[in-house]
Amino acid sequence: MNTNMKKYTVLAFGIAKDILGGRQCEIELPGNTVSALRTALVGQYPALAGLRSLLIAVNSEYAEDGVLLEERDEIALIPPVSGG
Amino acid sequence: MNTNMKKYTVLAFGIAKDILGGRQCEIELPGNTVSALRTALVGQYPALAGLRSLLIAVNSEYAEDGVLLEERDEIALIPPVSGG
Amino acid sequence: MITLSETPLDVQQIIQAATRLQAGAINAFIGTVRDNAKGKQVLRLEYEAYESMAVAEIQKIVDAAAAKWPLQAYAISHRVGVLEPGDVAVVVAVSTPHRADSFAACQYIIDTLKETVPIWKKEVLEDGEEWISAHP
Amino acid sequence: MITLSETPLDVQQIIQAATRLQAGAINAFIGTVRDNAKGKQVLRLEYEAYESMAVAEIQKIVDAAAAKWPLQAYAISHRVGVLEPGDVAVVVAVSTPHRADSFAACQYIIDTLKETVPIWKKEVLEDGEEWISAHP
Repeated sequence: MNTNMKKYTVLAFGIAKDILGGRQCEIELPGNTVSALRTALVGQYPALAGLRSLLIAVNSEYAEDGVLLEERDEIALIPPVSGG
Repeated sequence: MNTNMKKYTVLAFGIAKDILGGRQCEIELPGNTVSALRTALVGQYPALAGLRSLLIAVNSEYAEDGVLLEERDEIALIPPVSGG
Repeated sequence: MITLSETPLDVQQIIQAATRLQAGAINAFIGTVRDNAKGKQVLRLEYEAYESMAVAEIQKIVDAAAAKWPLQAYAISHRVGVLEPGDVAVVVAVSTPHRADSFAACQYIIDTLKETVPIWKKEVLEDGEEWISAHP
Repeated sequence: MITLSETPLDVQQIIQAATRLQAGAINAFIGTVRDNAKGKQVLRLEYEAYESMAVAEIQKIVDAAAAKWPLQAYAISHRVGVLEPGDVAVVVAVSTPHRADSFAACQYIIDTLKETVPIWKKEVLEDGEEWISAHP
């Protein structure tokens, strides 16, 4: 195992939950940015690439690509919202 | 009495009721148009001239100045409305 | 449903009357009596209507709204009589398939109601009373 | 008041929560489940929320609205879980001193809620199901 790999827990909702096969998954990646996480997730679950948008929230806030992740963060995959 | 005089019953609401001193009054005038009625009413109750507007409804419809009145019409004085 | 009422308005019932299964959006405007006006305390409002004409004029407004927006249903009720702060004076509720239309139609109806419908309001403040909008 | 609810929304209570004596105007938007979509019969909608974030995002929308309009009070409730045609999915109620602001603020809140708040809706029709807006 690459010593730079970090393990993140990712919550998934809506269609992302269906694509990941569950409300929560763990993913290891050689990086610690939001964009690295998104790339890894889309690599592992190609159907995510077909969504109209795919945002990532860190600790309940929408996070830009450059935001740095900590292993203890609450990370969530936010597919296109459709409330109301 | 002028044989051309006609007698109309006029309903009054809001501030017009206060000015006329009642919900209903009778007025005789030598004419049969809405404008003749308004002129006669303002002559008899000068405070009506101080209102922001003074419309006349005939049989529950707003009536233009030229509309002809019949003695049996339901005529109403409509001061500025303020519902809601 | 268009009504003038001498008794308190039931907001829930009026909204219910404007609800339809095929309409996804309901907008409701509720006008209440404020406890203050012109920096003074409001004691009460007295509403008076030329009732038959008022209902007919509201119907005209609804018909005009139905020509502009896909109204599925509507319910409009206005109080008459003596109202105190907190009382509901008017409720306009409309339903349309989609939400932007519900806002536009409801706002059109209440805005036009206040301009054309023969209803009058006397405001009784702590230091005097006035028929609203009567004078320039 | 901002709530997500697994039980039916009480429209009257939500509107009441947005009512203030000093506010003369209340606007309420009520989104209900339509019985039809794309020409098909709707069997049910399934709403799911990222609850902690959804409440925080709605609060941000309300704060932005309060900076634009003189909001006296607000109440926003959204259902989660399984809803059937006719059920109320969302209620947004706001009060302001005057009416134009109540329409503008309420419409801003529901429009923005639908764009930014992490709530998802799966539509189950007679012939299939779909997460709404998921795909281009």
